[in-house]
Parts: sequence; C-alpha cells; structure tokens
Amino acid sequence: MLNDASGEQLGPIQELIDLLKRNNLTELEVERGGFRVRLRHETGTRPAVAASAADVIPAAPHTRAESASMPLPAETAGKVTITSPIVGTFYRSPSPDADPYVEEGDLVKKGQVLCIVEAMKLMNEIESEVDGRVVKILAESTKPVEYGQPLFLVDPTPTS
Amino acid sequence: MLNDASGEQLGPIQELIDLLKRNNLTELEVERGGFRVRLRHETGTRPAVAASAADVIPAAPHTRAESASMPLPAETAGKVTITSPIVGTFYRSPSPDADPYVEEGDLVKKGQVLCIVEAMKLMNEIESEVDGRVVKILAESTKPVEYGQPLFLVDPTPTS
Amino acid sequence: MFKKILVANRGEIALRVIRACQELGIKTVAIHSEADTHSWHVRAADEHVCVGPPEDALSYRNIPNVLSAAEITGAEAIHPGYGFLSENAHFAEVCESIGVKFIGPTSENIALMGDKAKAREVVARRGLPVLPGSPGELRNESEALEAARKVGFPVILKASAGGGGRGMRVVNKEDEVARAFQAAQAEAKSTFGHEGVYLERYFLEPRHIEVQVLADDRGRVVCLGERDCSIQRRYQKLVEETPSPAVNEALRREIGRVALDAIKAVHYRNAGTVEFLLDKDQNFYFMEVNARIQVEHPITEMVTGIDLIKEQIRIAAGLPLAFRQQDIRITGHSFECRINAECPEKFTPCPGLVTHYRPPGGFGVRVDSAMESHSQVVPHYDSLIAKLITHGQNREEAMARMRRALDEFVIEGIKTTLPLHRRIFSDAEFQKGRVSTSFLERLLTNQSN
Amino acid sequence: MFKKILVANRGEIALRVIRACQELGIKTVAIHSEADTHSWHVRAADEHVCVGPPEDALSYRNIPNVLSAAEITGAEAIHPGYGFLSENAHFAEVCESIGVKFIGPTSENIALMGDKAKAREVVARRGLPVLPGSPGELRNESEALEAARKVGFPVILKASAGGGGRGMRVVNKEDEVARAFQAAQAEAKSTFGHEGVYLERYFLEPRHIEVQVLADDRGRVVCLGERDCSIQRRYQKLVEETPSPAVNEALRREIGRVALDAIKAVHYRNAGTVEFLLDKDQNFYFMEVNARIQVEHPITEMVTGIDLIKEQIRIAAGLPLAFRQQDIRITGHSFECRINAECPEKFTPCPGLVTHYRPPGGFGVRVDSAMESHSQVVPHYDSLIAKLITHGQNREEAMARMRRALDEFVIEGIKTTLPLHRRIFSDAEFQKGRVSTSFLERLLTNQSN
Repeated sequence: MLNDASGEQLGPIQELIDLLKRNNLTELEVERGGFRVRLRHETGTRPAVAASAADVIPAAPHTRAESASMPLPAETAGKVTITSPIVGTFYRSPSPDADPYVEEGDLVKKGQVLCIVEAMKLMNEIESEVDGRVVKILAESTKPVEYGQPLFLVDPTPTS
Repeated sequence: MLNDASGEQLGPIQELIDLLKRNNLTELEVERGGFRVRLRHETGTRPAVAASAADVIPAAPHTRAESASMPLPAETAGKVTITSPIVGTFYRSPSPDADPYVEEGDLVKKGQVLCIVEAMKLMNEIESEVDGRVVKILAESTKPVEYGQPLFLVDPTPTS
Repeated sequence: MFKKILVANRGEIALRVIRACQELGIKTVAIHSEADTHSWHVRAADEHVCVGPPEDALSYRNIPNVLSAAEITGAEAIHPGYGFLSENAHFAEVCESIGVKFIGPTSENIALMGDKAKAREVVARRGLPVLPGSPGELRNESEALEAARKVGFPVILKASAGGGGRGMRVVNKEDEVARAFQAAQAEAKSTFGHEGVYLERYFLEPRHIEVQVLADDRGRVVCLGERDCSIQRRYQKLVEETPSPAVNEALRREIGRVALDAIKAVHYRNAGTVEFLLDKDQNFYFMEVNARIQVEHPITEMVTGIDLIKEQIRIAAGLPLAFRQQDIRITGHSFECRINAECPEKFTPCPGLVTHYRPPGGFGVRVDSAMESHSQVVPHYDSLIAKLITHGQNREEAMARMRRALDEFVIEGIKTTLPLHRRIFSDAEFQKGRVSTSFLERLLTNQSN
Repeated sequence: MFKKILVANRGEIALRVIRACQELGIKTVAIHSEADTHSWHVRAADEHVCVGPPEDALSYRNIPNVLSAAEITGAEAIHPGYGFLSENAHFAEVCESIGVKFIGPTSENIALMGDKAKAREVVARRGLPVLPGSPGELRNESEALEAARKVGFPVILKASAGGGGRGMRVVNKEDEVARAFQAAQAEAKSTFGHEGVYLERYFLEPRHIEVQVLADDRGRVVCLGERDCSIQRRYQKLVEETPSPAVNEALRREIGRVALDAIKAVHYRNAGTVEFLLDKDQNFYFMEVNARIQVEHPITEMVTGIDLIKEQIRIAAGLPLAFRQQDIRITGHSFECRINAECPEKFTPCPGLVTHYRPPGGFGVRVDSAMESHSQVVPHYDSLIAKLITHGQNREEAMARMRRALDEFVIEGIKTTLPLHRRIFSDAEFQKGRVSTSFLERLLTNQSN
C-alpha cells in the first residue's frame, strides 16, 4: 500500500485511480521500496452494455471476487457487508405501515433481523451476521435485489 | 522514487503509460532493485503461418518500417543494406560460367554492378548505392527475391 | 408474442437464445452466477440478474432464484437452453403454475421422456421399432438367459447405475450368459455401489441417427430431417452432420415417419429430437426422445433455413407452425464441430484465460460461441466453448469448408479439441462417411499406437 | 484444375479468394506491399511475396512485380479481386501472353466494357433497352438542344471528366437548355480543367439494379438473380440486398433475359455484372457491365448457395458450368453492409489501430473481413474493412438479423460507418423497401437539420 507509516493518505491513491481511469488501465501496481510498477491494459474486457439493467437491477460491484463460492460478508476497510443470499425484492420493514427494522446508525446484534427479501411470495428475513453498528443501508426498499447484492454496511467495532 | 517524501510524483508513471500505449503493450512491469523488466504485447499480429513460404521466399525482416515508401537503403549499425528494388531471381554473376560480380570483402564503388535480378526474362543490374566494402552477401544466387529484400550489406567506411 | 424472456442458461446457448429474441424484438433477461459476471451473454441481454455462486446447483439450477429473477424483472417466459433446468419436469411444472411460460415441452412430456423404459414402452405399443432389451433389471442368471434368447445374440449387459463403459459385458453365446452376468453384477456393485444390471441387443458399429421435430399446440408436427451424430467419445458427441451419409431417400422418409408417429404417440409439444440407432443392415431402432433443444441444432437450421429457437418461442407463445411438411426443403449439407476446452489427449477440462480468440469467417461458416479475446473459461461448467458450423452445396464442399475453417480458427491460452477435429476431418474413412459410434475410439487408439 | 494461384489483391477480397482456393485444395501466393506485411491475407496464404512500397501504383498495380511474383513462385493463374488490376485489359493480355491464366473475363471483354459508350452501342444494336443519352460530348448549345429533344426531358448535363455531382445540371424544359449548357461547361472547366459535357435522360429517384451472370468457355450462361444497390452515397454503394423489393417475378425474368442477351452480345466470359437503372414506372435501362467480381457478390452467394469465386476459378480452368439456369434457386433474402473506416459525418477515411475487433456471429450471419484485434488500418488503400452479410428466410428476418448483428459488431480504436448502417436499418422507408439512389443523401440531410 502507498499510505505507509509516515501517514501519507488518500491523495496519491486518488491520483493513481484517476491515472488508471484516464488511461483505461485494468491494473496498476506500484511498489515503493524496490521501485516496482505494474500496469495492465486489458482490451477485451468490456464494460457491461446493458444500459437499462441499471434501472432495474443495481449492478453488483465489479470488484466482487469471482471465486467466492458463498455469500460471505466481505470485509470493506474493517466493515462487514451484508449481502442478499437470494434473488428477490428488498423490504426494510415487515409491512408497508410498520417502521423499518433498522436505520443507519442503529446498533444491531448478531442474528437480529435487518430486512426482508421477498421471493415468490415468501418473506425471507435477513439477519445480521455480526454485532455492530449499521453504517450504511445500500439498497432501496421495494426494489429488486440480485444474489450477492450488498444490502447493509455494518461496523463490527462501534466506538460506543 | 515514484511518489516518495521528496515529492517526486506521477511523472514517471505517466511516462511509462505513454510508453505502454505507444508500443501497444498490454503489460509493462519494471523493478529496480534486481533489474526486473516485464513487457507484454498481446496482439492480433501473429507471426506468419506460411510454413512453406520460408523455403521459397526468405521472409523480409519484420522490423522493416511499414511506412517506408521507397526502397531506401537502411542503415544497420553504420552499414548500408542494398535491397532488391524488384521481384525476381537473384544472380551473383552475369552468366552461369562467369565469376560473381563481387565477393564478401571486396571494395566497391557507387554505381558498380553488384548482381542481377532477373524478372520476366529481363536482367536488371543492381548497382551499389555507396562506395564501400561488401561486408555480407545476404541472398543466395539463383533464388527468388522479393521487393525490399536485403541483398548486400556494405560498409561505407572501410578501414583500407 | 412475449415482450420479455428470461434465458436460464449461460455460454453459447444463452447468447444463441438472446440473439433470436433480439431478432424477434423481444427483450431479454440474462441470469448468471458469480463466475459469469463478465460473460458475453450477460452483456448481450437487456437486463441481468446474479442468481448465485459459481456452483450450478446453487445458481443456474437454483429454481427459487431463477423464478425470482423472472418475477422481479417481469419476464413472461423462460428459455432453459440445454442442460441445467431444461429437462427438469418439476421446474417446467412450477413455471406453469406461476404463470411463467416454459419454452419447451410440457412437464408431462419431460417426465415421460425422462423415464426411458416407459417412453420406449409407449412407442413400442404404437408398433414402432424400439431397441430390443430386457424390460427392466435382471434378477438372476436365468432371467438374463431368458431375456437374451428373446432379444437375440449378441447382447450387452449394462449396469443400471452405469455409464462410461464400466460394468458392460458383451455376450455372444448362450453358455457365456451366466459368467458374464455375474461379472457384470460384481463390477457394477464395485464401481457404482449398485448391482442392478439390464440387457440390450448389441449392435456392432451402429450409427447414431436422430430426427429433429417441431410440434405446435394444435397438434401439427413437422420433421426437419435427420442428423448423424456417430462421432462420439464415451457417448459425448463431437461432430455432427446432416443429411446422414448412411441414409438414403427411402430410409429418410421411413425414419421421419416413425419419428413423427412417436412424437404423436406421446403428445409431444415444441422442439424435440427422436434418437435412433441404425445398424449395418439399415435397420433402425427408437432409443429415446430428447425433450429440449440440442447442442447440434444449428446444422438442421443450416440446411432448412429455419431458426429453431425462434420456432420454439413462437410455439410456446401459442402460435401455429407457419409451414407444413411439404414446405420443408433440405438444401446442401452441414457439419458441426464442438470445440471443447479440453486437453486433446485425455479430454480433461482445460479452463483458463483465452489470450487470443479469432473465429473463422467467410461464406458458409457459422460460429456459435460466447468467447472473445480475454474471455475466461471458468472451471465450473461444461467445457464446450464454441460450435463451428459449416454449410456447403454438398458434403464435399461442407467438409472442405470445415477443414479450411478449422485451420483458420485461433484459440490461444487454453487447450482445445481443435487439433482432434482437424484430425477427424483429414481421416479417409470419415471423408467417405464410413463411420460408426466406434470410429473415434479407434482413431484415438491408432494415434497412441 | 490449377495447383497454385497468385492472389493479386489485399484485404477482405484477397482473404476471400484464398479461402476459396483452400477449399478447392489449391495452393495460394499472396502479394503485399510494405504496408501490409503483417496482414491476415499474407499470413493465410501458403507463400507471400512483397511487391513494392505502400503506394498501390508501385505495388499492387505494379504489373512487372506482380507477374514476376507469379513467375518465381510458379503460380499458374492470377486472381485479381476487384479494383487494382482487375479491369486492366493490358494486364489481362500480358497474363495471357506469358501463359499465366487471368481469372476473369478476356482482355477483349475488359477493353470493350471499359469503353462504356461503345458497350452501350453494342447492346443497343442488339435491340436491348439502354440508358438514353447523347452519343458523346456536345460541341454547342444547338447540339445539346437536339440531343435533349431526342432523349426527352428531363435530361441531365454531365461533365465528361466529372464525378461526385460537380458540373451537373438537370434541365426540365427546352428554353433552359442553352443557359444550363453554358453553366455546366463553365463549371466543368473550372472544376476539372476540361469543358467537355454530355447529356443523359434524367430519372427522378431511380433504383440501381444489377444482375449477376456467369459464362463459361463453351458459351453457357446463367443468371443468378439481381441485386438492389440503391443505397449509395456519391455513387459509392453502402448497402446491397437481393432480391430487390422493387422487382417482381415478371420483371425479374425480363431483366435476367436482357442481362444474358447483353452478355452473349459481347461474348462475355467468367463472372460479370450487368448494371441497370430502374425508373419509377418499372422501366429498366442497361448502363454497363462490370467486368470483375464485385464487392457485393456475397449476397448472391447467400441466396443461391453458389460460391462465385470458386466458379470463377473453375471457369478460368476451362471447366464447364456444373449447373443450368433451371438449377438456380433463390432461397430467402440477403443484405450486405459495407463497413468502412470512415468518419460517419464527412466520410473521410479514418485509418489507425483497431484496438478491439469482435465480429458478430450466429445463424445467418457472415463476415468477410481481414481485420482482427490489433489490426492496423493503413491509409494507403480503400477504406472498406469489413462486409457484414445476413441471410434470412425472408426480407424481414434478414433485416432483423442485420440490425442484431450491427448492434453486436464491436470495432474500437477507429471510426467506422457502423452507426450509419444502424441508422439506415432503423429507417421506416428503408424497412419498407421504398428507396432510390437519393435515399442516403436525404437521410444524411435530415440528420444535419
């Protein structure tokens, strides 16, 4: 990583990301100690062309590990991402009139219901896999979600 | 070196990217400590598959400038390459019984006949374009030559 | 006609179905596993839904997720392709029950055709020629002997749970039956954990001939000619052609008649394939009906001009067939080579990154594939990565075209069956059309000698 | 049959000819300029010879070097493709004189067809309908008036040295002739440096209809149907189709008869195309004969199944045509799009590196191209880089397939005419087949408004 002990922050990383994007690279590796650079420019891998799909199905992040064989929560800078284990429709509350199961900022326990994903008229309760604080709700209520789609970002080590 | 405390920034990386693009590389790896270089060039430009062609037509060097619009002699480490200006059959001597026009090591004058390329029963005399010494004869007598094929390597600055 | 179809498959057949939908002006939904996020079929569709992890049981065969994907995207119909859920009667039934049209045969058709013994019985009752064999498993030596006498020697004993040639014993004479039965039972038990053995008439060097049929909701059926799929390795087809060089016009009419009769007997609907075994004396026997579109369907399209996927969709939408039997005209000859990502020696799958992919082109050449340069062949699924199909005015031209196209095909980074196909098409016996289902094993044996 | 053929061309047509040779078992020699050393046609051939620098006059049109290449490789015949030396009567004559077979018409055929006025005269003498016009250049206003009266109004005045629409004047009435003649002459002189002007009958929104013919050495001729090439931009064809939506069965038979009659009148040999103008009242007029294989020949191959390049080679080898007129059957419908490396607005050539090239595939789709990923489009030659051809059971299917294939076609790194083709195929008038040679200019004008 670039931000080493001296405390250098995200500035250079953002610059590198811009660099990557600007030049249509797919890979860029930089090592500092022994001066190591690795660039990659994959011409064949094209971005998804399904324009209308974005409206219906929020695209899963492209960085999702292709080899992941189970919907395990992915570590995101110390956070836990709760993903949808099934295809269906996302609901934040048990019924249209009821309050949402959780709001951003809420503390949750492992096993606590966070939302419902409805599939084929069946309501599937999705539980938190860790104790922690809901940092971000990533899906919109009543909208469809696909398998593996991130629903919640939970910080397992809340300061309070 | 790339982005260290002294403030050296992304210039070298952009240079490397330009290098990558300019040369149509898909990958470029550089390491400084142990002198490591890794280049990748995945292209549609495949080597010639015409196996039998090699027997009939000695392949022209692949480094030949594609933009060269005239059969100019190419400088090769200070040497001048005399190429065939036409397609035909290469003869080192004016007739089967005669001595070759030149041998390797001979001194030649500009305008001196070096060989014949026969095309459609016409004998075309190929002259040296410089004063110098014949360093190497690059084609075999009685064999076909293509346009631009190197025939002689002449050193224009012989020591004697 | 449907406005939106979900394609419950991947790879070349998913792209094939999506292309047909695009030409019909129908919107498409692709499903995919996490291993196929960047696949061509996903990019080609109007919408795409991830339905699970790479394992097909949890994604492409995951019925709740697949149906849920149809629900959230509002797809009115599902095309299952081949493999995966295509011959799952339960899936077809659930589709019907929730009002999503399953593009294929009825669930009853699939259930009956999945029970091969029963399907044979129904066809036999109709008086059609079926492959002679024991009605079910043989309990002891005397049952085996009795069945063998009835069927006629030579016979072959097969393990019920078997496949791939294990547990098989060819028996030529009556006094060999007892020992062969015991040996087959023992091998079946040790190999498959189940000692059940049954018996069939054994044919020396038969050909595999199959007939493509279409049947609409109103009972109209048409036959689109036969395909010769005799080039197989352990029951895996590698090369197919149509028309068969072993079938003359009279036999063609007769097999077609039997195929249509069999289809009518089981009240079959949509596209299907009736498989026959053809012996050296030009006798043919009904084996089974494949209740799906088949991998090798393109060669029939090449000689008839009929887009079978579009016909499947039209039939599922309740439209009548737009042509009758007399409108079908077979023009020229067609071959298909299945290009698999396999090591050519041992046929083990060979996944990996395709560093360079350049399909052949030009007149009479068709490529059905979802590959391109930098595609990843993932290890989780079938190793078929491309189907190379040629068409010519006659067998010689289609064959010469295939040789030319095989030479032109460039796939780098992984090993494929391309070299084997080049070898098959330069074989003198193959060129003469003198092949049987043992052709390929023999060719491979000659290679290793 | 020939054992070895030299292909005196480059790009897609060179690869097209090489493929045909490979399928016939004939060895091939590619020639190339220094700009094409790494081109696919060079790699596809059995041998290759560099014949000169990038300029085509010094390489592909360099007669001594091309013939010398044939000599040193022992090629028995030369296929010229289209363009370059294909309609050079002198080249054909030299080939004949040194015993190398020129695969195409006789040098006499080429010479006659190159003199368009004379060719027209020969055909008119035969009593066939030719485009009415002045016999040659008009010396003064009264000659112009006389010719216009004879031809019938409206007429168009054209600069002899002209092209691209400059120096043209449409004249509707007698009293406009004098002024129009002066203006046309002045514009001709200022634009082309030569004031010569001639006159033709002017047709409002005509269609360009052409007929493919084959003629063997023994005088047998067959007609392979017509092509409609009305989608043009400044006399450059962009889209072609067959059959023409403007030609019914009776007209088809009549045009075919006239085409064959014209071919016989000039003792034509090998493949050729008879070009007609079709007016709004279904009258047709002979324009000229193209004495070569044409860019758009594939659509005729798609609907007849006949490989025109192979037929050219067979005829040149002295073989009789293997089929008669009654054997020719037109099946389905076919379109071709010429994909040029051009900026879509101004149609200026746009050479460069193709960073990604992914041709469309599947049923009914043919691509004739020598491009692949990382190919270089060099600036020295024609901007045509790919021909996309589709075939369907009828016009609607072939059209839907073309739309699908155009959407699927990926060419990155350079600008191409792909977007324009997508626009043409989504145009309602085009879809109805209601087009003329002014269609494209109008479409482009609407775009800029």
